[in-house]
Amino acid sequence: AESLYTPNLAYRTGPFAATGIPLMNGQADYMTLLNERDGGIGGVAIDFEECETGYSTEKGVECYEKTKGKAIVTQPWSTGITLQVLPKTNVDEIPILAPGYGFSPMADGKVFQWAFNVPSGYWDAADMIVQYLEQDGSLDGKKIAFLHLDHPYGKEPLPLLEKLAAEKGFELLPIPVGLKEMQNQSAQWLQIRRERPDNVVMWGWGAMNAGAITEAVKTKYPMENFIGVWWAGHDADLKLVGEEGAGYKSISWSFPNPEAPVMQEIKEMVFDAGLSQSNEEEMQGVFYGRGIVMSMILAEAIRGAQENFGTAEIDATQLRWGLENLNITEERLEELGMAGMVPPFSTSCANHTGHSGGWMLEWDGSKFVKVSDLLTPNVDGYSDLIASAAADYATANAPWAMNEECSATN
Amino acid sequence: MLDAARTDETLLEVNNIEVIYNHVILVLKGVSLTVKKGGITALLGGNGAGKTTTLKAISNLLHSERGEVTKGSILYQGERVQDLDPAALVKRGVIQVMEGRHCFAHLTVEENLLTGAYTRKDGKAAIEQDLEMVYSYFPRLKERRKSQAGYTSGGEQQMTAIGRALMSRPETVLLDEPSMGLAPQLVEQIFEIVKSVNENEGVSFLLAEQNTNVALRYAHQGYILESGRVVMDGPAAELRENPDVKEFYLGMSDDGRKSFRDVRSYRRRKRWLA
Amino acid sequence: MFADIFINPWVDMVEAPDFLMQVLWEGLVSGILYALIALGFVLIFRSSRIFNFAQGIMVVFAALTLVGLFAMGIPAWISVGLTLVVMFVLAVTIERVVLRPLVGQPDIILFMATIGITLFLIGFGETIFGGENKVMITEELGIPTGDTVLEPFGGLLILQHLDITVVVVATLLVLALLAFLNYTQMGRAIRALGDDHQAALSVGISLQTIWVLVWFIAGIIALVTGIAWGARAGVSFALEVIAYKALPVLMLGGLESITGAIVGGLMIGILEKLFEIYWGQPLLGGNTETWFAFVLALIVLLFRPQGLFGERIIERV
Amino acid sequence: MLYRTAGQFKTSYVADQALFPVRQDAFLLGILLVFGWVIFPLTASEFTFQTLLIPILIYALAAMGLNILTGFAGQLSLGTGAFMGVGAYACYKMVTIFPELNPIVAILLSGFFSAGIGVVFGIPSLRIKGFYLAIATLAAQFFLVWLFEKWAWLYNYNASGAIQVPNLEMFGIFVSGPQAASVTEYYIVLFVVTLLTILCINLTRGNLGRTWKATRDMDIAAELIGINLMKSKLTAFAISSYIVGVAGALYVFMWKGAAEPNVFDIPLSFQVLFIAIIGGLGSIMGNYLGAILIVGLPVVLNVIAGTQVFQMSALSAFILIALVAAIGFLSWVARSGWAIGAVIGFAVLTLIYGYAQTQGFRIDSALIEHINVMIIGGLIIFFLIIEPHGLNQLWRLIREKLIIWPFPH
Amino acid sequence: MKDTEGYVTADGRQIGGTLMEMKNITLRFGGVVAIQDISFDIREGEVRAIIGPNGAGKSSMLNVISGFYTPSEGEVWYKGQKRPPMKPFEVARQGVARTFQNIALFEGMTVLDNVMTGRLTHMTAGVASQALWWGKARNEEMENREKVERVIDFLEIQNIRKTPVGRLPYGLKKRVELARALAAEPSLLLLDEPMAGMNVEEKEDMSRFVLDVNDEFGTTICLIEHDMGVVMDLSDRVVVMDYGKKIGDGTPEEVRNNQDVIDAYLGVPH
Ligand SMILES: Nc1ncnc2c1ncn2[C@@H]1O[C@H](COP(=O)(O)OP(=O)(O)OP(=O)(O)O)[C@@H](O)[C@H]1O
Ligand SMILES: Nc1ncnc2c1ncn2[C@@H]1O[C@H](COP(=O)(O)OP(=O)(O)OP(=O)(O)O)[C@@H](O)[C@H]1O
Ligand SMILES: [Mg+2]
Ligand SMILES: [Mg+2]
Repeated sequence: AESLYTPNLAYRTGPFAATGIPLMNGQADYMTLLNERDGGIGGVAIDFEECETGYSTEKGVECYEKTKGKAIVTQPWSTGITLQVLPKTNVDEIPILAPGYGFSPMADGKVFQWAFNVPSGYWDAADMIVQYLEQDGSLDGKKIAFLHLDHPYGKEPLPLLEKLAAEKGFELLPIPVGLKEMQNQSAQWLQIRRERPDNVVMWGWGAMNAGAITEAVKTKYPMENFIGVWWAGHDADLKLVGEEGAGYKSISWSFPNPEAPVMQEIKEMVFDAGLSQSNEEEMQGVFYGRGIVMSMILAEAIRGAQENFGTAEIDATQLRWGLENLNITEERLEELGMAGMVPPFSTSCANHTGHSGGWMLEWDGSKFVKVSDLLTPNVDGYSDLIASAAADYATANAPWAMNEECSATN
Repeated sequence: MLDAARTDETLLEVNNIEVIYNHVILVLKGVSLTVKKGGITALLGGNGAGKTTTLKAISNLLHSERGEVTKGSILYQGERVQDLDPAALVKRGVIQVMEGRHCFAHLTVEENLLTGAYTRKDGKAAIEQDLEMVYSYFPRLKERRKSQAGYTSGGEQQMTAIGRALMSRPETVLLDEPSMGLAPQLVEQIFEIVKSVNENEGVSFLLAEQNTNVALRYAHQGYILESGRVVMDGPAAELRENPDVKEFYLGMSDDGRKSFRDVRSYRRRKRWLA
Repeated sequence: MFADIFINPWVDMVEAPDFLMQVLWEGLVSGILYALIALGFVLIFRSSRIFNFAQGIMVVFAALTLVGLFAMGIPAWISVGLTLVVMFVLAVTIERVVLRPLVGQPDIILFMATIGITLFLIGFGETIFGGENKVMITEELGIPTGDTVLEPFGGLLILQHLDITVVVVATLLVLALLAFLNYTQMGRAIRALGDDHQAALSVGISLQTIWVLVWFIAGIIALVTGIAWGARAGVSFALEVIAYKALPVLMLGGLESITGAIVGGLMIGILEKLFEIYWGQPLLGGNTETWFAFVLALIVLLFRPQGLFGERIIERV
Repeated sequence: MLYRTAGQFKTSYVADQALFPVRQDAFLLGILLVFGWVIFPLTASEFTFQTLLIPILIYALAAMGLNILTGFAGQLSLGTGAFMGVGAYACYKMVTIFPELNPIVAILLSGFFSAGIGVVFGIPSLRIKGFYLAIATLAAQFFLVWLFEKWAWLYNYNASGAIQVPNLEMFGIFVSGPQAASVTEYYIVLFVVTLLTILCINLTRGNLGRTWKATRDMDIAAELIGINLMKSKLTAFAISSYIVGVAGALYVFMWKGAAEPNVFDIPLSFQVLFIAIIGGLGSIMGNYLGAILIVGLPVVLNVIAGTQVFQMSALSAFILIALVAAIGFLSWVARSGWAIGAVIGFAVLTLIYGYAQTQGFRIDSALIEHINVMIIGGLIIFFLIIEPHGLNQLWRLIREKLIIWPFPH
Repeated sequence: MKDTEGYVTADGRQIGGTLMEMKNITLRFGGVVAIQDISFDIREGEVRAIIGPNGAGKSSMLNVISGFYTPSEGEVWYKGQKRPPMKPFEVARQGVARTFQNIALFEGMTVLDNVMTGRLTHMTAGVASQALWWGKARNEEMENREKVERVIDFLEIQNIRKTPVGRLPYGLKKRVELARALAAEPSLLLLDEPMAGMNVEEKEDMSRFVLDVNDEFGTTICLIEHDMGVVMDLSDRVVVMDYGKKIGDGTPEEVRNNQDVIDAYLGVPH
């Protein structure tokens, strides 16, 4: 092949497009940069084709089937699609790259030999949020509301949160938001007003975030007690309320750095050359920056695999090796011109997540700023949970091919 | 009978039209007729002969039944009207009373009548006056003016439909089976009303009727339709005397009217066209 | 269990009357917002028996057009005017391209056609406006923001000025529509048209004119609705799903009734909020708002098959 | 003259009641069966199985179920998706509780659960009619999807809240789950669909079918001539929901492999309704035609959009031929200038796009998707206008024309 | 008051005992009194007519007989028994068939299917048998098809057997409706204006059908008609209604000369 085919099951349409677009733009622009600047990776161009899913699982599967012939990786881009293609990839032997989303037990590389949710998973996020809250004192006896999309994605962290609630003695109050009620959350916020939780943790996506944030402002919920997962930290959602949203937080494993050299290069070689669909404002944002990091992770895996196998035209299995042997260090980030945009992390055959950790970001009224040092998840606290959930999955889907060579330590 | 009211000015002219339903069903196979100004023209023929279709073709109501005029032309006062929409035709004074009492079921009888005046611009008073006129023609309607038309009896609905047409102060009325389902008294009464409207207001009528007997008594001119073709036409008085018409449409044979009970053999319909 | 269902909720209500008032107010406002969408439906249904599924997307489309025009640097009120022009063009186009060729077809076919319109508008709208969430130009339109905080019973009741405005505007809109339908010649024609297309045609009521008019009015209502919803939750295609919320409102109130739309909207808005807060969340795991309205409407229909204010179904042979 | 019926006389009622009184029809059907059972499975690629063949069959089956209710019995339903869900969840529970159960049996049994639920939600139809009835089905739609979400027992308390199809074997071959080969899944789907189609054809041409149609066309009259409306409507709900439920089980077990509750939400119901209506309400074959159009078209559009049209001279020639054929056909059948214009416009745009592609023009996937959505919306309207009674009616019209061809009437 | 003996008609036919008897029927719709305290009987084998001006309540009376309206007051006796409140379909299953004033055919079905629906009450095959098109369902279908073909033949609508009724002209539809009612082999046949919208020739045909049904199958017929010629010629006894009240009842001869009837309905002596 004269190029490496790394399709992206993108969604720039549908009810979740608002949050999808900046991410897709970031991803695409980084790959374009590599193609423009270096002629691809290791001399081969990257064919970063997008297949539109509209966040619909059905279309997602169609895209997967359509692209899997040539693809060396699949990026399903929604927890629903990920769950659906997960068993298929295990048979088709194509790695899934799901940065920051998907099924948390995918961290177990022994069971999920083809799936990667680098650099951090949802359980990591939940753990870090709880850690952050603990910084202000014990959580014992406190009440934490968990406002989430009533959808596999929103329910993902529940097992861990329940476990932490039992351990740390806080009361967990799950509040679901239906897909059709995303824009009309007054009932949920009335409940929050009634229950007076000390904190609200949000697992929202798409239009739900904007709805929740405006509703929080309306009901005068103290913004500083309101924390979202990394998908609930989109600049545009906060701009809706502007100043009034100040204090809102979001955990994130990425941070935009408009001054970073890579950004300058993208600006010059991609944006100014008219090869980008993004715009200046969007490029400052958290999500665009995160998109860039995602593509960087894929690019690094490809590069690693190329070097290891001594061939530029790697295949899916070789890429899996690359994804299992990522080692993104401070130095490497520096070289890539991306210092500070993602915490350093590394993966292994057994650890498909990397558990990079992240920062707590806070909306200051006009943009997100870092308000914490690097938080790292306490993975040991729930590695059992990961292992047992992964094992359950394997049993339910027997016969399930596993990577027996891996030692089970994370 | 009423030949005095007849003028020779042609109001409506239908030239050799062909109508196809649903792209395949050919119903009218070349129908031509003329309606004289100030006259009453009757369109006669058995079931399915194409009377309703002819009237709908004239008033441009075929479209919504997936029918279309594929050949021929229709002229009203010398102008082609085929491509007008029905509303425009009403504005020119042509209104149709449809077969089967199409009333607005949820509107009251009075509101039904008022919709007839929709295209009129001559003010409330005039409309009010015409409403009274309609009520004087059909006192039964006045009694039921406040009931929803959907709940009135068949005959009442028929009166409502005719009254509604008169409310538009038409120049020409296309009446489709006005006598259907009406009590005998009322049939005469409706034809009397047609006659008096025709004589007093100079309104021309084209009426499709099964009740040949009555129709030919009140009409000036008649056309007989069979299977989508005009098979006979002429002044009503002449048609009444035609032996074929007598036998097949008036139910009279040489020895006068027979009892329905005595018709012991089925009549074989005589076909003008094979 | 018994107490949870039959006693505790009432106790909760009495114990925190300010909270109850807030719940009722939120219910009222959502109810009005549902009713606004339902109004557009009703008008079109009345005049053509078309169950216009596209009303929801028309709301999005109107709001996006407004915001989009404003983003091009056109002053807010001129944008509103231009949006109305766009809605008019839309009405004309729909009438010409979709409705006219389908005159006289069964209800379900027309219903389907409006779903076709919905899809088309989604694709068309996203092509033009993109999928990003946009901010409604609330302040630029001079719509009051901010809130009034009352303290009944020593508690707390927050009234958004925006919501108050919506309630007032919606009320005016409804009164105007009622007057239009019941006291004008055009209004009568609209009602007649709903009963019998053919007969309406035969008395000279022009389908074209009335349909364009009705769809245009529905477009205006859509714009008002779009501004109201957009100011609360931003403008994006996700708004389209709120159209589903109008369905039970319509059925409960009666498909042909303006009054029904309002009463149905308020009933559903308030009751579903009360149910969710006092029963749904504590007992059923929450999120009952997704179905409560439908089940409520269903129960009411079992007793009144034409809805509370709908026209009696005339059954005769 | 191709389609001559002359010379084919019926001498007994049995012959007259035969499924295909006209020889040519039986012949055509034979060809279709050969394609379905032999040619497709031998030639299709994985992609074709997964994005065209299997989904088309499943959707056609679901639409057939809906058609029984809406097209034959006249009860509008917007809750098909949820009833499919009931079938899928029932099947999931059965195979996880009784792992020994034969998968095909499980699929066929799961329909009974949705039939039961369908009857419960059908009871209001005795009082509520027309669009108002839609509310009952919508209540089912939203309530059931909510239940799939909340009732963790249904999805075996999976953390994700989704159901995941296990690998199931039959006679030593994997028939469902990720290990199953597409062709196996296809044959199972084809078998079930063929079986249910035959049953449906029989039901709809017999007594029950007439009862339903009478209820649909004029329920008052139906009751006055002795039809028990309650029985008629409830059997329609039951049988329709049964088929829909089986389709739902196939949908998850033979195609998707996993499903979260909102898969069964209202867009699915609408998708199936589209198919039933575009195919033709009150027809059996129409469902297949509708499914081919609604399911197949987006896939084909996507493929075309992704290919460099002009580099593939075969494809561009094909488009030209299709264009000429479509215009000729439309002017023959529909005589609608409007429709012909639309087709020409569409073809011209395709050709321009193809040309632009050779000049290095690529539109991004989102735009393609937007355009796809527009085209599908437009096509729905287009077909409704050309023939409101669906593709099936269009086909009948063509037949009628063929029978009298070459005479115009 | 009941003379079960029956009577002999002018043309010498023997009429049997009472088949149906309406006792003091009153029917109200909100404020409207459609039928006010009417009693009359229908005897086996006779042709009974109901006449009266428009809006008199004739169709409503027919609807009461066929169970579509439940009378506000009064009793319906059928075959010697008081009829409890029942659904229309149960009435139909007791052998009462009817046609409608505004044609109520199943427009989406062919003529044959429409007529076949008339036989639904005689068919009992289960769902499974029908689905498999085997056994009882198939046999039943054939048997009933034969009966239906006989009716179709009788009413001379063979050539339109396979036509969807939506396309038929009015008169033929009326005939199909009659066929559907006849197919049920009813003991009482109710006809609501069967000849409206027909010309003389067609009325003659229809009259023949009605009389032949009465003759050949001995079916009792109750008909509403506005054509006095038809009514007077066909019927054995006539009920006259006006404004919901009964103003006359008797043989055509008696009715024709009844002054109330002349005033309210006939206008001039016919
Ligand atoms: N919508 C339609 N589609 C197909 N065929 C139709 C349609 N309407 C009428 N026809 C056919 O056209 C022919 C003429 O019908 P038309 O209604 O014009 O007859 P008519 O003379 O008015 O009869 P009648 O006295 O019974 O009303 C009939 O054979 C009928 O079957
Ligand atoms: N369902 C109903 N609701 C209200 N009023 C009704 C209803 N059915 C009939 N009526 C009224 O009862 C009266 C009698 O109606 P009916 O239809 O029985 O008259 P009819 O004698 O058959 O007249 P026609 O000869 O015109 O058909 C009418 O005034 C009618 O409006
Ligand atoms: Mg006619
Ligand atoms: Mg009557």
